[in-house]
Amino acid sequence: MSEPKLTQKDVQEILDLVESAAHVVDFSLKYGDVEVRVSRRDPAEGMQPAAASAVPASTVRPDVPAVPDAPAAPAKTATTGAAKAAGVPPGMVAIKAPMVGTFYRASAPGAAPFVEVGQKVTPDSVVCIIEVMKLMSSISAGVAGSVKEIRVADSEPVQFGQVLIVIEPDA
Amino acid sequence: MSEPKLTQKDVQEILDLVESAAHVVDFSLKYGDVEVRVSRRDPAEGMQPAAASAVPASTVRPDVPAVPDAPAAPAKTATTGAAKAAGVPPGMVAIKAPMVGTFYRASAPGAAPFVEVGQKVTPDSVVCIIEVMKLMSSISAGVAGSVKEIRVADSEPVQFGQVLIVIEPDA
Amino acid sequence: MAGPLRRVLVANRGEIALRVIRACRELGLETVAVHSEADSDSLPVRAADQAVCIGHAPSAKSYLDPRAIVGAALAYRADAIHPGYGFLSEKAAFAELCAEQGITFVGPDAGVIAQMGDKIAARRVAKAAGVPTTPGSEGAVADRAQALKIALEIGFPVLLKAAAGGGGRGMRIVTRAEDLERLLGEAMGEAAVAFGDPAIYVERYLTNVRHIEIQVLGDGEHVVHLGERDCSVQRRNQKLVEEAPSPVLDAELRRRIGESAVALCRQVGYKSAGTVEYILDQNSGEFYFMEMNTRIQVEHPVTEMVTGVDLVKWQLRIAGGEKLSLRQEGIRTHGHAIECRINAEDHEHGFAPCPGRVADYLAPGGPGVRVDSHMESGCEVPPYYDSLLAKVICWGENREEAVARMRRALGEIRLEGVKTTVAFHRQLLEHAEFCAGRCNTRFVHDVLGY
Amino acid sequence: MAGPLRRVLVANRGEIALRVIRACRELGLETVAVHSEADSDSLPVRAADQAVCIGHAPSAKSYLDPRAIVGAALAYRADAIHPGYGFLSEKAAFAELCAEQGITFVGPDAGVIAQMGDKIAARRVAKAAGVPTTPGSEGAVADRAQALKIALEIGFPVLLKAAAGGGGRGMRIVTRAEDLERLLGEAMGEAAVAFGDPAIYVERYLTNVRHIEIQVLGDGEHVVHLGERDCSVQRRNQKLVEEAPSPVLDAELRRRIGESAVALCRQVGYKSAGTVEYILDQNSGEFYFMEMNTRIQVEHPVTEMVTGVDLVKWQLRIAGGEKLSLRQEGIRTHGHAIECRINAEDHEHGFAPCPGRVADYLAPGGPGVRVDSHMESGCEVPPYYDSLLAKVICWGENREEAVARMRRALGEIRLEGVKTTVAFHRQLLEHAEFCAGRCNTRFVHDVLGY
Repeated sequence: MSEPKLTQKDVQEILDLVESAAHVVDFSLKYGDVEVRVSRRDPAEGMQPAAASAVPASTVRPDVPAVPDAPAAPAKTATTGAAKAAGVPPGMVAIKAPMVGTFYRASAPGAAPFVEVGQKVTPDSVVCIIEVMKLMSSISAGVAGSVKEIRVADSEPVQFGQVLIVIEPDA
Repeated sequence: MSEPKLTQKDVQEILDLVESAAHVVDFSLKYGDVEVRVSRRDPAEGMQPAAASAVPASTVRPDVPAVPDAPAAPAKTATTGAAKAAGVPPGMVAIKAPMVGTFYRASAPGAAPFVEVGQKVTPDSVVCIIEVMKLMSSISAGVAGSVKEIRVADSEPVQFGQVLIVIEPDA
Repeated sequence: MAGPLRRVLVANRGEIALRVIRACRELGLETVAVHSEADSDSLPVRAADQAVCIGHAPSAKSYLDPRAIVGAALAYRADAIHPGYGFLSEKAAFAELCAEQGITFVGPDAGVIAQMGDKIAARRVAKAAGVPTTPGSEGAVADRAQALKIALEIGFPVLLKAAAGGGGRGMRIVTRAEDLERLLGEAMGEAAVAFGDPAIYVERYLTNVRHIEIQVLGDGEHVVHLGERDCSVQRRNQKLVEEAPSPVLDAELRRRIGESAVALCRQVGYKSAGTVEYILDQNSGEFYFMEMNTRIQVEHPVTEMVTGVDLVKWQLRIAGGEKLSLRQEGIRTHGHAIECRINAEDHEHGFAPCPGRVADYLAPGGPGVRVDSHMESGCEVPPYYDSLLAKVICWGENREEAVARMRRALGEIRLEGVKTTVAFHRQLLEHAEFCAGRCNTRFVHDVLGY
Repeated sequence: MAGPLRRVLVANRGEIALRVIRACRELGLETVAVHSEADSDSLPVRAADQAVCIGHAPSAKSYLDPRAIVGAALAYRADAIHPGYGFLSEKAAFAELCAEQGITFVGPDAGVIAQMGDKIAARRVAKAAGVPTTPGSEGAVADRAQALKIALEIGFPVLLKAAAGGGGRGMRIVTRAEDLERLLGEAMGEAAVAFGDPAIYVERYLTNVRHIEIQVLGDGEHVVHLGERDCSVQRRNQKLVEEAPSPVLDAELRRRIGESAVALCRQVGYKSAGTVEYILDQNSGEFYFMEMNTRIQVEHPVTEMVTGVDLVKWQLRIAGGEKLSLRQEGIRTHGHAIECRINAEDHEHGFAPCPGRVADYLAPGGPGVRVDSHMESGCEVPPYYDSLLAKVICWGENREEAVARMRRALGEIRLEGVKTTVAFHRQLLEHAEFCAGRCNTRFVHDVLGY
């Protein structure tokens, strides 16, 4: 019963450690058949997509804290935020909700969506809005590339850390 | 949690199967790092000690059913009868209680014990008595050899299957 | 054997063994759990102060072996044996053997067990106590002619029942006079094989009945009742759900049934906990004595939850010579309680037993929920014994709250690795007829289709 | 917001989140569990109809973030928020924000929370309602001279207390006049840092006191009380064991305290469940208002077990606009209940928190045992939150039976992998003074030496 397993919380703690250690740029850990690799750069230097990794660095507006992904923990059910964040193919960058709220694809009802699948984006491109109590936060791509997937329908609620949009970064 | 393990119950079932199949004389099963080997003969032909085995055939009076040993199951505590039955060195024959009751080393209070450690015994030698409700059942060695250990003190209660005496069989 | 108890041997397994150990612990009594080889690594065995293996897995070689059990009590110096339910709990010879060997049997005297275990004798006691019995023969019928005479008096359909019987064996429903001879022959043959006694009696066959039973406690002098349990949700005479109070009794009927049970027990100087079982004919509103169980019952927690009285502790106290301090006027019931029996059974395939390993167990909790269970993660459900895994008992201020709580609790229980009757119970608890408190003993068969 | 509730957001974690979800389920209400990343794989998250992650593990980024919680309620269309205890449950601004956003806050109005959250204001309300308060200053003392004047009036020792405070911060005991100036300065400084408010008041310091609290329910019009809880077993103002009824109240004192709590609540038109806390001076037999908690409390199950009233369901019903159907004369207590808080703490090392993984969990069961816990085998106890793992609540027909049952239950509980306070409780339950019902709030320190 007490045989050690790497849980989501362990991964989270490792990531917190990595995040808090300013000098760490690349980190990898192999444990049983779970491999965790994290690459990051100083935000001041601009975002850079992570290399193919089980845990890509989050890509959100520089003014909101990153929401690190975790490999699917040996969770008993898959209804939680972290589980929803899983399943981003290697090489892709996930844009995750920096807060709980309502997801909007356009600036106003009836307006054209900020992005469509296939569309090219630059790091500054606004890709969606999250509304909390009438306050709109626009979310930027944070990376240059093209929109691979839009995972949430317009006006749907999103939880913290949920993958909203997947970007294929430019090579 | 649900990974299969060989339990005491499984072993018991296997042994029951072996016991009920009259034509089986030797049986062995290897499962992970647990190995079970059982040798038996028709009681009519007389008892024959099992070969070095994790599960030696029980050696009790022919008129009481055998009490097969089981390798220590992944039990949570070691207070049970089967656990007490464990720990008989390879090559030794355990004489086990065929019933719950009170163990006596002699035929009457003050009489000489049936056997002492080091004493030679034949299959017919009475080695102890178990009393249940004033009814005395004398237990025979069932094997030729010498008494290696006497595990229960005189007048102590014994449970079904508990190892009473260990015999080192003659080569 | 008089005097307070010190060390109690628990001659049972599963949840009821744990229940008895818990009661002993609360009373400061030492416990010896006897067990078969199949139960060596079970929760009650580990919960007891001492565990003693008494034989092989099959019940006949362990839990049903009186000599092994009394022998263990003597060798391990227990001064009392609690038999639980089932196994040897209603074997007069076992209670007799305990008495012979100077061991206190936690239950009534062997004579009372024998008397109540014989259906015809029990009916005679009931009649003598003024307790209504189903119209039918005084005792076993001598022959076809007598059976026919009685059947014509009470009117068809009639029920033929084995005097020594139980569980439906030796039982026949006769709807027409011309079938009587053949069915009587069949019933006698079956009874002879099953119980070693071909005696058959005849009674009126009632169709729209509820099973109502009265919990009693007696100390040999005083007798009180603790209200009724309604056990009408049955399948093939196996109770599945029990509740208290019954949704169909009014105060007057409740008083009359309760008093009749007390009268019956006074008639025999009843000592210990017992249950007087009745059928309530919903068509006529009449109730009839069916039988008396001279032991603790599976469904006893239902009564404990509405009265606050610990029945098993009272059994032990009475066995130790204590007098009942409860008086009838001091016993109040509060709220409503329901019990669901969670069995390792596949209800979609004829409730076939499904032994196996319980990979993960988590009991429901929170307000108003009691769980009596010997389950734990990783435990084995052996194939040798009955399939009861857990009893979930829910209390509510009223029946509606108790039912809502039970639905909630059954949504929480985790019993992975074996098939269980949880899904059956959830279906039952959603059924409008059950929720309305309307069902008879044929409900599970006729309405739910099992 | 009026009208019955439909979907309730549970703004808490651990056992109380599960408790609220259970109540919602029994009432047929949908549930949304909000959680931090540390609790993604927790039992309440899986028990809810829907789970929403609202932020990082530290409470400030999740459970204490009003915008995240109200935002989640709006996005996921919950019409009410149940705050549990701790976190935002007594933050008037949070209740206010809920109201602004059209979400029903399950608790009293923001104004009442604010009033009762200010100790000086609360004392004024108590006095206005005729509820005795500890002799001391009317409100905050202006300076040393005023403090000294009051101290000399009521007599040393006196207690200096932060008006905005709690948990012992900004608190000083002054035994001599010459220490007053220095300790007042210290207390004000500490209060300013801890609560942003240096206001200090002075009251008589009582040494041989019990902590008695009255559970109330109000619907804004009617108020009833559900008797007292005795929470005298504390360590550094942290309750460890609670029970009902108190072993030291007689019927007259019980009536007077209960009526005073109702008077206080009527004074403010109290709505929802609440608790009025008192100290009972065992030397004089006088009781004094201490504070009011405007939320459900950790120890509420003790009251539920002796009254049968589900307090959390009543909170939800009242929040949905239902009127209290309970009347004071209809509330009866039956028997005795005790709660032990099982924390992940090392009681041998200053009750230091011991987060970790619970390898194997098995709840105690059987008669009279209630367990409120979010534990399950393999679950994590994160280091970010309080260390409460489980509440074991035992009921008995009397205190002796409840204590015996608690000993039995604590012998059964299995919580492997983390250090817990089970051993502490077992020690306490064997102590003759505790068993005799004799202890004051210094018992754990002075007698047990913790």
